Amino acid sequence: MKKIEAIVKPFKLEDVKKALSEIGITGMTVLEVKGFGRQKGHTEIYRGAEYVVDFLPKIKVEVAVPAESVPAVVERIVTAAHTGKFGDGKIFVYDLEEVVRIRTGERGKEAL
Amino acid sequence: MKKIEAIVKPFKLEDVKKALSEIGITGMTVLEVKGFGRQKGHTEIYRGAEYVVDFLPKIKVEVAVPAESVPAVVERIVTAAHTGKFGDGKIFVYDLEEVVRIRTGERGKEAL
Amino acid sequence: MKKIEAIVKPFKLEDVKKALSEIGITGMTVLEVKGFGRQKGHTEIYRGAEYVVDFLPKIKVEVAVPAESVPAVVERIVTAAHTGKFGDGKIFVYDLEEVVRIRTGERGKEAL
Amino acid sequence: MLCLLATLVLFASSPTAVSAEEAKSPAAPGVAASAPAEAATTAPAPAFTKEMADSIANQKIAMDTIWVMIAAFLVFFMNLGFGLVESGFCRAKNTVNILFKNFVVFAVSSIAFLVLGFGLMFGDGNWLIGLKGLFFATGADNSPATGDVYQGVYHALNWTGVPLWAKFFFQLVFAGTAATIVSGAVAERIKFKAFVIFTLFMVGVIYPIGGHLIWGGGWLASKGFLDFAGSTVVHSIGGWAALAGIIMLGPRIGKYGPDGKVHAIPGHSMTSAAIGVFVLWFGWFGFNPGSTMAADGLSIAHVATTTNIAAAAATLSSMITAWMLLGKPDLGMALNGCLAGLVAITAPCAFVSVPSSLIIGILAGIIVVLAVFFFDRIRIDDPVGATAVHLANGVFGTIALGLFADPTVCPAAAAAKPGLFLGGGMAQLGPQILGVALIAVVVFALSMAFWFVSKLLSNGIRVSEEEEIEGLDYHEHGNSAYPNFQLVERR
Amino acid sequence: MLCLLATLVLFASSPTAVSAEEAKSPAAPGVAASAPAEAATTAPAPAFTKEMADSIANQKIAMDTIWVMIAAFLVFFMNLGFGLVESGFCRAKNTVNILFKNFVVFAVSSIAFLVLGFGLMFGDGNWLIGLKGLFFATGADNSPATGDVYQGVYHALNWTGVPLWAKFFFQLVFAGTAATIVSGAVAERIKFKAFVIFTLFMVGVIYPIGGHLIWGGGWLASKGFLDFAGSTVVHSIGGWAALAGIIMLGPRIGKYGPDGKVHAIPGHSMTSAAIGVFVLWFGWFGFNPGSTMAADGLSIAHVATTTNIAAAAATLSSMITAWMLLGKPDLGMALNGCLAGLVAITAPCAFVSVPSSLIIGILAGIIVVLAVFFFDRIRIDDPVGATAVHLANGVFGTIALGLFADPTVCPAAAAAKPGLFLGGGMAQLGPQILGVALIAVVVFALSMAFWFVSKLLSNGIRVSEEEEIEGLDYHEHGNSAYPNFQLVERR
Amino acid sequence: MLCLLATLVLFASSPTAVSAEEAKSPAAPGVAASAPAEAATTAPAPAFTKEMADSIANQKIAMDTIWVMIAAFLVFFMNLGFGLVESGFCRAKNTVNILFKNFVVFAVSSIAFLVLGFGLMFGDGNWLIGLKGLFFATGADNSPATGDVYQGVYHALNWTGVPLWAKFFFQLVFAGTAATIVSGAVAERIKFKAFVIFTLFMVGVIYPIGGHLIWGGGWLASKGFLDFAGSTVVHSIGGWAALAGIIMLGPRIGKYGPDGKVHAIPGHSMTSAAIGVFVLWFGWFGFNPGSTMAADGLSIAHVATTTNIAAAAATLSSMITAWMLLGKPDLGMALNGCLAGLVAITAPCAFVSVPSSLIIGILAGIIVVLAVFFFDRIRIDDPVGATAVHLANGVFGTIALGLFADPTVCPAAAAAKPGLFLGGGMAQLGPQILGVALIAVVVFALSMAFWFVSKLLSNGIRVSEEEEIEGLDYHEHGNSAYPNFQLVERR
Ligand SMILES: Nc1ncnc2c1ncn2[C@@H]1O[C@H](COP(=O)(O)OP(=O)(O)O)[C@@H](O)[C@H]1O
Ligand SMILES: Nc1ncnc2c1ncn2[C@@H]1O[C@H](COP(=O)(O)OP(=O)(O)O)[C@@H](O)[C@H]1O
Ligand SMILES: Nc1ncnc2c1ncn2[C@@H]1O[C@H](COP(=O)(O)OP(=O)(O)O)[C@@H](O)[C@H]1O
Repeated sequence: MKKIEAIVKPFKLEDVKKALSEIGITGMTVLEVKGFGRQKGHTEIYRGAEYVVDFLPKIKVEVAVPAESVPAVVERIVTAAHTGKFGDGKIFVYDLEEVVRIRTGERGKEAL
Repeated sequence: MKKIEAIVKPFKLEDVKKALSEIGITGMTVLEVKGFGRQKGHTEIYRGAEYVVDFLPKIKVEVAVPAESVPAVVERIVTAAHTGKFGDGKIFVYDLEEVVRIRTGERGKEAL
Repeated sequence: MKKIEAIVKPFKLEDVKKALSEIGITGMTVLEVKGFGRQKGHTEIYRGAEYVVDFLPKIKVEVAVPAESVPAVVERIVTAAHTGKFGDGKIFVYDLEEVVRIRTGERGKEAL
Repeated sequence: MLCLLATLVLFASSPTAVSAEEAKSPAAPGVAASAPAEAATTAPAPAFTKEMADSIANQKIAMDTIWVMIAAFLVFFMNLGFGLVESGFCRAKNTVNILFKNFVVFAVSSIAFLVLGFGLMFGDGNWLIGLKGLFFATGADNSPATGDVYQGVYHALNWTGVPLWAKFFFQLVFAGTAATIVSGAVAERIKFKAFVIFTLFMVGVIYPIGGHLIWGGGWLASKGFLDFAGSTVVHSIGGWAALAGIIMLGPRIGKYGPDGKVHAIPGHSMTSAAIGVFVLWFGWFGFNPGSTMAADGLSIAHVATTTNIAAAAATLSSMITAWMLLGKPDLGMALNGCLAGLVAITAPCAFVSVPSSLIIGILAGIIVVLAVFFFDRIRIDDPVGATAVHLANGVFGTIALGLFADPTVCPAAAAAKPGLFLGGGMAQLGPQILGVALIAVVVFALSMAFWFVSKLLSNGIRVSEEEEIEGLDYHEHGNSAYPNFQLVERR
Repeated sequence: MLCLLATLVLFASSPTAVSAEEAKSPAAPGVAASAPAEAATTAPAPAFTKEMADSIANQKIAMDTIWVMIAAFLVFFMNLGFGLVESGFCRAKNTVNILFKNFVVFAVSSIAFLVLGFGLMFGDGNWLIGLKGLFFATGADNSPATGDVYQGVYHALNWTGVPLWAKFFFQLVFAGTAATIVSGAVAERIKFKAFVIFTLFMVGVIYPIGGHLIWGGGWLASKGFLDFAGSTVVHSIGGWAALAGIIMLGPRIGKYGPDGKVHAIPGHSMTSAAIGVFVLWFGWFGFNPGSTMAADGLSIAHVATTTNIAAAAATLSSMITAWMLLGKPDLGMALNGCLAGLVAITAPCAFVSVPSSLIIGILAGIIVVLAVFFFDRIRIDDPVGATAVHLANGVFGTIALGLFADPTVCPAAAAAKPGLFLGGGMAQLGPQILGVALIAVVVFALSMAFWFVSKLLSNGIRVSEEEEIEGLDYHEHGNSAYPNFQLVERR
Repeated sequence: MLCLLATLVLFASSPTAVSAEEAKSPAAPGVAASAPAEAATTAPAPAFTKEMADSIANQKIAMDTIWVMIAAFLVFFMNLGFGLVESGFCRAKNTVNILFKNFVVFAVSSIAFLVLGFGLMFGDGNWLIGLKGLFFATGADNSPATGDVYQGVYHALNWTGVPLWAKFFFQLVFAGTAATIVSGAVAERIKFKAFVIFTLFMVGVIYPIGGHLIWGGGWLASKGFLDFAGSTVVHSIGGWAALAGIIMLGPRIGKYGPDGKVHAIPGHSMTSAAIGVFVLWFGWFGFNPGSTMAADGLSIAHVATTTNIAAAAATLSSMITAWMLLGKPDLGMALNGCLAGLVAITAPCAFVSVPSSLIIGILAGIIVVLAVFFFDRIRIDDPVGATAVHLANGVFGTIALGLFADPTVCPAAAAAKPGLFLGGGMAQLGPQILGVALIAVVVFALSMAFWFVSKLLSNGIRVSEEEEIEGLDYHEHGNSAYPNFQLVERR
């Protein structure tokens, strides 16, 4: 099994969720994160002084999937989250050794 | 070494922490996340319009442990976080290549 | 490629970011987390009753890098985040199988 | 300006104009009608007389009325204060619920007091309840006539020269306060519907009965019991009802460990709580000085000062007490302390000197801290400290009147007998103790009865465990207070 | 006290002193100058006369003025209420923008109303606009003289005996309210600059024209149209302007699905919204009772009571209506409901009985819920419900006056003819309907014209899609409201 | 109403009744006792006389008192405003600390001003301090008697006809304001205990000395220095004390880079800050118009208008100035701008025309922006802009009085000499400059001395680096303001 992490722009979350649902992904976990990268931060003003906000709000979507689904999932996410502008984000793929469903105690693919 | 991630219901965090302490786990990192899965979201009402909240609050507990502790840790978490209802959450196990303790520079199991 | 996760004290984030920039790391993702470990929590008071806060605010920095950069990155983070007191945090290194840049579709090291 | 001056010179020359005004005014007293006629013989010039005479004649009524109304607006504003103290002291997941309760409590109070409560409290009746002019405040009434000139069914309020609707409105905002006290004590676990129905009963029945006994010409009034602005009428009544509610509901999940340990359940916003207390302190300047129900300058200034000094002293004494006991100054406790001082001075504010108010404030601040500890020890789970603030200090303030009363401090103080510490013995203290005891029995019994019957008739008055854990906002209202914020809630 | 008493006895003995006062006062009426001289013959003692006489002569003016000013302060405070209701009902990412708009709207209003608005509205003129004393409220004026004694260019306000600046200030806070209503309706997408310029036009032109027609002695005034405190003048005018703005801007991104589905976009803080409504309710006690513009005790008490009962009834009826339709009690709807009741009672508050106000409140609460649904169905995206509250209920309240008016309920009611339900037929209802229609046409047309021209002359009045998604706070102000909080924003 | 009319006719017939009232009132002036006796010969009818006569006699006192008290309540409410502006402009981790400071500052002020401050400020004494009636405001006093009839030790307040406690309370809320100004400037790094002790000294000593010089009959009063409502007495004094505190504490960690770069440290809630400024603006309608200390309608209306126009103009001018300098409209700056306008108009509000107030406001808004930049450049780290607002504009407003004063604008303006721009040369401007300079020296010196001694006697007045980084809420109070919210704090 693999774990796929996608860092995406916040307003793309709904699209990503929908895209994944369409290929039968029924579970995922989502986190609020801040990203730093090529997309430049911006300058904010506060009572006359400027300051740079270089960590931008992003969403991290985590999905555990059977190894064979990886290409489809990646492709789906790329399509859904794409805008073509800096900061669209990244997808990371890791190996996932074991999964357990707490409710049932099921393990492995059963538990996904 | 392995890294264990458990997605659990928020009010189960205290129990999980206690269960792990009992088997000598002295460190962990906790994150607020939102989960999407079999547990259905709910409908909220706002000034007359309904909307579906399908990401539910969950807690992610991350624990790095020596490989041999994995079964015990998993078992403990399952027991502590179990309610039997949809949404109890999942446990994921990953391989962890290296650990460094920043304070001392210790590495590997020493650093856990 | 490897993914490095560092749990650091919140006020050290700026230093860590700077240290990494200096060795050419141009991207990272940051999360608010709560840590539990050797650093003791503290007691708070609320309308006459005391309660223990044992999860302390920490920052998790995630950086995906080519395998060969790992030692330099780890060393940099250790230096930047070090105070010598309990709770300085930990660095975890994982294997990272694949990276995709959503904007361009680039993969692997290109995508970092 | 000149035209007013002329008014004064010529005011008596146009009795017919005056009669015209009399005809227009729905509540003009007919008794003194001959006076202007007599006076008419001395003043020569006829012009402008009607309006001028009216204007002068109306001045006292007008001034009393605008004072009473402005004071009432300030008291109304205390609803915001209670809403914020209570929601600030509760968790984010119950914020909508608590705000909603505080909001609806005044709406329900307004209707309930109009329909029944006012009549039951102030209508002429027997020692326990009003019997005349019961519904919709529509009894016969010739306010703003006062004293013997007053002809109507609300004799208990014939001492204040303001129109009936001013009396009603001023009393209404007090009734609303008594009801809102309960809201905080039962927070985070009571069913919304049960609370709404309780409010109806509270403002329609319990409060008017307690109030009739004291302010409505009932038994305690006849015994010489005094309560200037409501330490007992408003705060103790609210406090006893709250205590009954807490007992019937039981503590929140997680508040007391199986080992009896007290777990703090921190509120979600000290900003809300602090705003709330400032608003309450502000509103109290309507509550206490407004209870003169007349633009009596000396009394108003005196009462405002005693009120403020007691609040300030209690803030400091509670802060210091908690600091000594806990090692650090605790804002939550100081906020409760401030309110404690305000509650305690509410009964005696017009009857005690400024130095006495300082002492009362200091004691109130100490009492509230000890009361918070005490109630927690006996497992009375009161999320906002309503019992420690309103009940304990409502009782204390009422007794303090009997200790410190000095009939000479301001015009409004004349009604009191000297207190124990001023050499009056039990003359005033006796009735005060009697009143505290009687109100305790009556209100606590009525409240327990209500909760008991409610429990029987409905599906229970407490939300389910799941609802309590996940929050009343979602379960009772399908709503969340802060949807754009990442919340951290574990209990 | 005694010296005042002496004052009264001796007041007339020092006409020269009075003249001195007259010289000092910039607005002393010269008309009644002979009266004190005549009076001077009767009173003997000379001491203390000047100050005492002045003091007594000033009392009515003083009392009227302090009442009007305090009421105006309360109305001013409503700016906070609007700011919080609107920001609470919008998302965290637009909070700075909305608060800023609400803040600047009153600043701009103050200047615009001083420079032009007041003169246009109240200056003597034709049926549509004022023409005299247009700029800086500097026309000839001998306020606080009233009635026939009044000599100046603001005759429409000669019925109230307060100084000109009191009139100006009281009217200013009303003008500010009308402008602020628009703010919420166009929130989360309008350009800051476009809104600021609109406010200038609104307070400098649209509101004064509408207001002149009704309160400034214009055409509707002459037809017998009545609006005690501004259901139409303030709320409908604001509402029509808001509607025009919404239409020209279009709905927010994501509000309506391609399938026509309505998506709720929850506001970021029900705490803010609830504080806001409490503050508005509080401020309304200046808005309605203050519109007596005189310390008329009977009317003030009556108006405060009808205002409060309508608000309470509407809160409950909207809560119940929404509960029945949606299955749960919805705080947001009840908050809108409360405001709806307040808006609806604003025109009739002085003209209807307390029971009538109860009925008006109940209806307002139902109307607002249906109006929210209705506007959403026709894709009028109003983030805070300004149209449902101010427009729908401003119209309803104005009509309700024609239905329930009873000239005997309080002194201020004498101006009304009996309403339809009190057997008056169309006597009062007719003008009310006329007024509603005329104001609708005039204000809607002027507003549409403004927005249309703005769009043409500028780069558009709406922010870009990217700016709307990422938030106006960052894009318009380079700022964020809650930088220490982890926000959760997906739309 | 009729009974009041009769009162007027018959008021003089019952001198004994009047004497009874005199006996009851603790402050009845004995001087004019013969007047009623003389008057008694003319009026025949005996009925109702006592109450009626009293009622009329009390009217001016009553009206003045209710005005002064209501104004004082509004000023009291400014504590909430300061608390929210300051906490909103600071970080979430210090919220409890700042709210607590703002809360306790008024409690401490109340006690310190009662015990000593009032006597030191208003007691009869020498050019620098009061010496009579020092403690507990218990000097001899027959208020509300005024002028020559006044007999007591607080002669400096003998011009206002309100009871002593009204004078005390009104002056107390001003004293509290001066103290609270310091709170924001020293925020996020001062030890709680050090601040509490400073407040005692500020309200017990510094403020009364400065105040005695100006309002207490001291040296500056005798030089013709004028300050209607306290641009200098309250705001500059607070501002100088704040400046001293900032200098002694040094900047917050991270505010200035090693390279001298200014790093913004954004406050945690623009909602809090905006509520705060609205509340302050609202409260200022007590602060300035209330400083008439009498129900002087013309002056009140005038002062409220100048106050409002200055605030509005400064809001806009600061917004525009910052917009031009920074490229975007900055809410924080506009909020400071609004306060700057209010501070600047505080001294001249009763002495300048409405158009002058517009100019003063515009200048204040520009000054505050430049002052914020200036203080940051010289590394005066003032988290909330207290020095730019209260010090810079307190000074400016005091000077502006000397520039724009026009003795004819309203009755209260008569005390002024014409300003420089009105052809008065240095007549008024001279004393103003003198006053600004003297107060600067006295207050700055006393404050520096206090901080210096504090530092020596205690463990320092600043928290440790660790405490500052982790937040004062946890370290000073063991508490957190928002436990249910995920915070993002990096400094
Ligand atoms: N090396 C990295 N490790 C971890 N996260 C990264 C890395 N590089 C980028 N990211 C994440 O991806 C987001 C987008 O990256 P960015 O460089 O801004 O744009 P793009 O992906 O379009 O080139 C960043 O905000 C950050 O959260
Ligand atoms: N494939 C997945 N990848 C990542 N997280 C998942 C996945 N499936 C479920 N989760 C997480 O586990 C939580 C519980 O899953 P859910 O399907 O609702 O209940 P259950 O685990 O009881 O079947 C979800 O809220 C989500 O956070
Ligand atoms: N076994 C672990 N698994 C995951 N996170 C850990 C583990 N141990 C420590 N941490 C994280 O590292 C942080 C610092 O650890 P701690 O034991 O307090 O101090 P130190 O690293 O200096 O020994 C903790 O707050 C926690 O977030």
